Amino acid sequence: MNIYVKLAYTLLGFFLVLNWGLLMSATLRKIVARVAGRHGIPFYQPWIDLLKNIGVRTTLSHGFMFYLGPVFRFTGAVGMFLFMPALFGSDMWSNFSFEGDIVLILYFQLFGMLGMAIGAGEGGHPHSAIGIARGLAQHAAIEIPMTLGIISLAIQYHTLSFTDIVAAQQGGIANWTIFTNPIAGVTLLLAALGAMGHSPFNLVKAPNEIPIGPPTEYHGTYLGVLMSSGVVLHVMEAALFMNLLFGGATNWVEFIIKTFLINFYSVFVGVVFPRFKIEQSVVWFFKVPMALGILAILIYSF
Amino acid sequence: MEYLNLGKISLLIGFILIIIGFWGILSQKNIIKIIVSFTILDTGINILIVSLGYIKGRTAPIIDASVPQLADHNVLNSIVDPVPQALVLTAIVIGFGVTALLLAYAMKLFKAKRTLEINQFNDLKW
Amino acid sequence: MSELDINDKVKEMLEKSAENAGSKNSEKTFVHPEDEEREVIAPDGSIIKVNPIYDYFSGKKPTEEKPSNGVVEKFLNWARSESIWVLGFGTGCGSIEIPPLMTPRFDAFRFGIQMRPTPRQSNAFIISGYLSVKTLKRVIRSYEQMPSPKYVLALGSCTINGGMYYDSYSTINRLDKYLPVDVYIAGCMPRPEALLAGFMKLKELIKEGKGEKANEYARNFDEYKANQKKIIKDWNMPDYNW
Amino acid sequence: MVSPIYIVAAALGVGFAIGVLGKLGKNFSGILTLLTLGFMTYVSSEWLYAFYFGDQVSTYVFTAGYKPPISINLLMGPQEAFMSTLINVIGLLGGIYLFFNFGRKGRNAFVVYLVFIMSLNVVIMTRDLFNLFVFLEISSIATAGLILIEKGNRAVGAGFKYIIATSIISSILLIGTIFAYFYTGSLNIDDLVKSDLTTTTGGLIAVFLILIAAILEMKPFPANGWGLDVYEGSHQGFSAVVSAATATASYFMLYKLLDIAGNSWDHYIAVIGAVTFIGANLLGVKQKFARRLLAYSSIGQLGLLMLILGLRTYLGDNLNYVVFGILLTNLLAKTGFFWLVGIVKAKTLKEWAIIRRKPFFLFLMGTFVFALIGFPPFPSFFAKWTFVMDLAANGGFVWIAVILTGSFLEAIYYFRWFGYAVKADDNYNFSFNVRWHKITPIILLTALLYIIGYLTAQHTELGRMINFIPLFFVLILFALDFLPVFIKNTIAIIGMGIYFYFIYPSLSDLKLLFEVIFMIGGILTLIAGYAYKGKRSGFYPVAILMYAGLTGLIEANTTLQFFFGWELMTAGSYFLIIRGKRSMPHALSYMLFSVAGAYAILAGISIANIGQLTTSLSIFNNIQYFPQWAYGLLLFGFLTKTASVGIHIWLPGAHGEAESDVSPMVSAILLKAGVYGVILALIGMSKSQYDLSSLTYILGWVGALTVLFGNISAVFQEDAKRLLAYSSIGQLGYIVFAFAIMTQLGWLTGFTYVINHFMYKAVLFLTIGAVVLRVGTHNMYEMGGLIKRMPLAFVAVLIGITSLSGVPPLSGFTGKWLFYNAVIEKGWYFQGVIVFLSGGVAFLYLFRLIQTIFLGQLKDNHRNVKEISIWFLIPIYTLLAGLMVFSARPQWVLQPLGDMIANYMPQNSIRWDGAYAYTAIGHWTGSGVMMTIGSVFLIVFLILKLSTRKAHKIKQFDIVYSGERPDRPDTTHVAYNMYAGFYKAVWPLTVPLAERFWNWMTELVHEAAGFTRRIYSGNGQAYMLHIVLYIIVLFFITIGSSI
Amino acid sequence: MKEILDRITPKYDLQDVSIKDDLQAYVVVEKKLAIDMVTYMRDYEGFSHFVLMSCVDWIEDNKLQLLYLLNNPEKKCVIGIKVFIDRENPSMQSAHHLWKQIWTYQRELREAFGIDFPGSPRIEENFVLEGWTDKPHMLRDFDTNKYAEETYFPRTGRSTNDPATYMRQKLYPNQPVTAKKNKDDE
Repeated sequence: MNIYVKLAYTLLGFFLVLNWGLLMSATLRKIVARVAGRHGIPFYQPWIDLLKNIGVRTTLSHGFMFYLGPVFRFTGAVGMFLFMPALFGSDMWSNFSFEGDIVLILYFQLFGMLGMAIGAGEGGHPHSAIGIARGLAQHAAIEIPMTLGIISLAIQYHTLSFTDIVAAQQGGIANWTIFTNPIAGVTLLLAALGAMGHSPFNLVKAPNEIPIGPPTEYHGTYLGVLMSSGVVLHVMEAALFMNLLFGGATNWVEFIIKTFLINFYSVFVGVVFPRFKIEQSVVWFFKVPMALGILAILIYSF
Repeated sequence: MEYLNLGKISLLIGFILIIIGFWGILSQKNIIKIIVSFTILDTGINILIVSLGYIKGRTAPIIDASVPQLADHNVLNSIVDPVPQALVLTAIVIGFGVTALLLAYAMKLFKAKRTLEINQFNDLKW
Repeated sequence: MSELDINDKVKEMLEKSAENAGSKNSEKTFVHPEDEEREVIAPDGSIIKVNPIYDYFSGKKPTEEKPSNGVVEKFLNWARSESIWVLGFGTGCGSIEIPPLMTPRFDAFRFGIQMRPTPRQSNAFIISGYLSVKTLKRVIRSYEQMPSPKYVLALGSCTINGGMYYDSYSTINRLDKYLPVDVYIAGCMPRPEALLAGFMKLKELIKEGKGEKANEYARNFDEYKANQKKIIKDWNMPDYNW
Repeated sequence: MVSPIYIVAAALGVGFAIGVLGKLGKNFSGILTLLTLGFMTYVSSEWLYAFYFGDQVSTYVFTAGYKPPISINLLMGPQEAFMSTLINVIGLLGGIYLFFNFGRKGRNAFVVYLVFIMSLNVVIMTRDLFNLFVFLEISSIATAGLILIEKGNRAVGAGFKYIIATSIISSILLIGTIFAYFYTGSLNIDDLVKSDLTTTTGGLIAVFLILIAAILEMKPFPANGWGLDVYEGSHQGFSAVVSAATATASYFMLYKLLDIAGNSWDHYIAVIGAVTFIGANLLGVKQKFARRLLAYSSIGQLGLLMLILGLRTYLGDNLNYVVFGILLTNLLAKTGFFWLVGIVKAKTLKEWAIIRRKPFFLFLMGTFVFALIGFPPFPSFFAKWTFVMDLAANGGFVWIAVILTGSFLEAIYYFRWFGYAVKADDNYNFSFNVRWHKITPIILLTALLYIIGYLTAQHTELGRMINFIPLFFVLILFALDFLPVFIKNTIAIIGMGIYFYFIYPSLSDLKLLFEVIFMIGGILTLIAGYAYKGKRSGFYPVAILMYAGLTGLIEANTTLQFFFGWELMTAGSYFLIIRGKRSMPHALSYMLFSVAGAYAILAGISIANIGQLTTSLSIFNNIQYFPQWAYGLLLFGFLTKTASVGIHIWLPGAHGEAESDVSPMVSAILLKAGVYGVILALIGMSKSQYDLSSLTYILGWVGALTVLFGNISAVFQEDAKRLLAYSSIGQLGYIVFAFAIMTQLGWLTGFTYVINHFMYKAVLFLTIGAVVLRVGTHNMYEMGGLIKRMPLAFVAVLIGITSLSGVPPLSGFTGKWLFYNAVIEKGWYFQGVIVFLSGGVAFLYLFRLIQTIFLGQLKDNHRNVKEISIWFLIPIYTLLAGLMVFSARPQWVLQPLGDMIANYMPQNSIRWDGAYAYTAIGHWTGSGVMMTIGSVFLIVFLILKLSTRKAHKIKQFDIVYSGERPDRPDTTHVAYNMYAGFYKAVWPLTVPLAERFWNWMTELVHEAAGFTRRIYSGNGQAYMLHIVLYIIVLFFITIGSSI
Repeated sequence: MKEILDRITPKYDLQDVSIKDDLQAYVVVEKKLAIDMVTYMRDYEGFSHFVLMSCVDWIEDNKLQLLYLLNNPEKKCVIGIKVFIDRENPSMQSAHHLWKQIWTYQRELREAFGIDFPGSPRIEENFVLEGWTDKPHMLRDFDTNKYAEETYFPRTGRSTNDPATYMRQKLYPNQPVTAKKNKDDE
């Protein structure tokens, strides 16, 4: 396929994902509101918020890295999208997934995180540093079930390529990894809770405690960029687990449904459970998820 | 009394002296007594040397009137082994030298601490 | 040291402390210890003078930030009016009226209103009730840190004329002398419904393009500042907190 | 040819003459004595020359016109010539050194000294047992007399103990002699040897008595309190002579007399020697006083000589080579050391800090220390090498362990002492003066050490292959040490450049890769040296010494060359590390671990050497006997250098406290030497016919745990350089783990990490080091906000940490991607998970590094700091360029590397298609990712920059602070104990078990030493008792059962 | 309680002892003996709990009255030690060494009444108000209304109603105004 056509499709895909992300966040918030008995925000609220943020007149700058923070974050989100095939079996929507495999995605998640951390750090706000320190610690803990699960999958499928893993799950629900390798599936889903960053693992931003952690100093356009990358990241995190566990998606509707459900799952857990402290969160990952992950590997290594 | 000839007696005496010497060195606290013990030890060794060279019925290895100077008689057969005799002379000299040095040291030690107790000279240890 | 010397020393010390005490009593200054100009030794041995207020803060005066032209601004104003992010800073007793706003009964979220924990991300400030001088200092700081355009809702009688605290030595009477107010919500206390009505009024104002009080603040900056400084005696911050 | 009898004659004659011509004055007597000593030296060295370069045969000299047994005869053979030359040289130099000390005591002192040297000569040469006794007594008496040239009570006490002890020993010898005579009728040693005394009981006792006397003369542990006191108590000028000359004579006496007993006593002698060697060195560990320490060391060396003698059957023809090597080194270095002690009047080891007021003395001391421990290029190095090789070849593994343990104990106290000399606080108000007659002999000895070391190397075929050119360069740099830093730096860089240019064509593959890392890395880090002012005394020789060692490793074709390079590198890096301000204890632990590692390597090589026809390095590929042990020891040795978990404790301090441009040298470059060794061993293992997978399995776990441990420890550091040091431990763990995988992918990962770690760790250490130079502190919480002051440094660190963390698109990800593939391909899942988990942990410390130093709040006292020096920026940005190239085009390096690895690891599990890499399970393109991310990044950046072009620039306190304002930068900066929450979760993993273990070991050794040395109560009588008991115990052990 | 008072009355020459009940008593002590007495009560009589310290402005007598309220946790009794000090340049011996919380009380009294406690730690610091320069605001001769009018831009046109009267009028306009007086109005 012509590279320009591909580029055009990729851009289109990204636009879709961005809007879906905004819509999804609104929907999820509305669901949370309904759970609480409220009416909730209008479904178009995220777009308005985005617009308003872009319309903010005062812009402050703490320095060069302060700019780069959101840039890193957004690039990270775009990269997550680019290096993962959006739809299975479609040459148009496979993005740039030919450039790398799961490992690339796993480590690319950190790209935005690191940039954001450094950008927020230049703001000089103590809460940024505290939030990031927590986030990194939690990330290190998430790494355990995540890696265990993915290695288990890699053993199962003998590949680290998304396309191949999704291909192996085609042909019916029974072929999905969550059913063929349930232990690894559960491990990854538990890791997903941490990766999505909803309660009980939301101590990075921890509203009401360290105002909102890293983005405390960000406002206006910066915040807009951060928000958009945030929603894209949410979709793509879900897409990651969708591809790994739930057979991927062959069309956009499936993509939307599956990513929504995976996100809904983490929001659902978040609504039920209160926030962990950092040491609780880290230790939590050392317990059940790690044990399950080890089991998942043991099953496949013998 | 066949066994207790002169050679054996002196051998025994030599050993006894050696043991007394060792005992003295190891048990006496006074440096002078230690030196005396050493000379006893030395003497014992000297006696030992001489007694080992002793052959019954022979005379000292000095060729003088006491040795029968017969034509068919090898002079060497009538004297004891001369080598130990020579050795013991040297050993005595050496022993003398050592004793002298020891006494000189004893003097120095006394000057240093006005005492001759060997326990007092343990500045160097560990 | 002889006894005599000790006596002399003690006497000297006593005199010195007496002097110090005297000077402290005579003119009371409000420079906090951490704001005093200080000297630090740089790693290369040179001495650096640090004046906290000037060195740590930008302290530039605010400038008017003109709205864009025509349709764009109208569109943006609509977005602003539909997305009012309120700074979560309860300044007085009225702040107890804000949480109900977020509960199922009143649910301000449906109007695009939500609380933000940091001034940088807020564009509305509810001065909830009486405002003591001490709080005013924090309010000014937070207000100035909000990016423009920004709006102030004054809640309760106390912000209008001092309310029941009109004769207190420590609470202000009129908020508009210190900050530009967009909407007053009268009452003591106004109920959440009143608050919502205030928000609606604010929305209208924004949509009409009248929500430019931040620029007014910049325009009359000196006047506001003079009023603020008149009552805040230990002014330990720059003139404008960015 | 002058007859050796003239040695005796001249000495006696002159002695008498001085007595007679006493009126002519002390100086005259002294000069006459020196002339005589010179003559004696001439005679013996003439013989020596004739033996080695002519075809002189051993000659008997008969006295009194009769043949033995009637008369006394002397033998002048090659060994005798050698020994007596040694004694005479030392005698002559000692005479010079002590010239005025003797002079103060009057002319008779000269006579005694002359007689002393003469008597030792006779002890060497005589073949008559009784004569031996006589001259032994003469030497004892002379010694006792000469002890008194030192003033004070201590010398007197020591002398008394000495004379009474030696008299007893001589008495025993005399009894033995007379018994021997009784049974054989001869006093001639040759006759005694022939007469086969050991067949009868009486003969056995005679031999026992003779030998026990000879052994006691060697001051065996523990019956040697009197010997210690002499070394310590007498004048150090004379102690030196006793330690060197008397020891030589005693050794030779034992050597001669041992023939009487045939081979039956070898074993006992070896055990006695071993006990003495280890015992004396163990007790030395606890010692605080310089003189007594040297005494222990001297006795330890005597024990080693006994050990060698006892093991002569293992050594065969090499006995003399080994003995000469050890003896010569000990003689020259120990004498020099004693004399140095005599000049530097510092009592305790700590007081030796004063020696660095005169740097040349420090150089001398360093030479002696390194010679005594057996570092190249000194003779003992080669001797020890031969010794160990021969022992292993004949199965003497226990003895190898004994020798290496003893040497290690010796290293402990010598390096502690040296560390004090180099680094301890020098706040003593006494000083020391130098007089020409005292220093000249020491300089001569030092020169001799180097020359003889060189000659020793040339003596063997293997030694001749060693490339000494880099060492000469080091010596030149020593000579040029007075020049300013700029010139020396230029010389060093040019020298290294030229050397690299010439050596480049001869290298390929693995060697080329590592040589590039060593040399190019070396040149780059040296460039940073331009930032320093002044002379930087002593830096360049040692830096080049390290690089000489490193390049020696690369060039090595034989095992000896390899070990030579290894030791040079260790020595050089030790000196580099100890230059740091507070690095004394760390340098010591570095050195001890290095020495232990080197000994392990030595042992490993010796086992590998068994049954080999060749000495080339290829023997690693074909180890025939005990391959598990050989590879295990080799790997252990190499892992000490890579600081794997458990033996890592030296690294954080050593790297953390080193100077700013030394840290990258020792971290980014030096650690790779260990990796190179590991690779060599693993190549060997891959080619071995044995199944060694258990070893690699263990290695894999060690690597994985090292990663985890290093990274978690790094998280909780407050000191930036220590953080990086722990990070290095972790990174080296990655490398070790990757190589342990033993597949093509694994090795490719390993090499990627080697290259990466070299670049980013050099960048990070250089940058942080330069920052530290500017801000004057290591503590991260004392820094902050420096991005405003040093943006270039910030960018360097940013790229460095991004790369290290493995975030795409930088080169760290290359390693991570390969790692995943390699681990899954190999099936080492759990190790892999530990490694990947640690990768996540790495983020914590990396973020901390950049956040607390460059971001956050700028501290008051750093408001005016400047950007880091341009001389640091040049190498940093050069390396960054390399890093970027490697990131953007990994295939340029990885493809040839893969082909190279295919030589060792035949599986071809990675396929390249242009910039695309494919393995069985994954795919990835470095350049593609780089380009994609780069363009997205750029676009987003431009958009954001455009939309925020009117941004107000605000200052550090313009932050929202919950309505308040920050008070001080220090209290607003989140830095100290940054990961407190994480610590609560993972603290069990941070318990310093290794430190505790090694501390416990240290305690144990010290307690053992402290307990044991109480037998030396200082009471002369107790020492006599020791001797007597020793004799009794030995009697029952040796011949008690056969009587 | 009585025993204790019997013991200390002669000791400290107590002028005015008022016993409220078995467990409560107030005494007036001379200024120079006050801290001594507090110390004594703490160390020998078991009044180890410092309850509070406060001040009353007796403007008519031109005195300030300090009160140290101590509690004996074992006997469960309370003693209030009153001290009268001059109103002009009031100053009192500091008792910060007895209980640490006295630091804070003394800071408060200094800010509110202008009483100086020489030697008390951090006495100079602000307690509640920030940068107060006027007369200490708790003195009775400080006119807070006047101060507020001068300082806080009072809004003109403000009228004040008595709530009770106003509401009565509003709710029951037919009833006479003078029907019943509220107790508060007296």
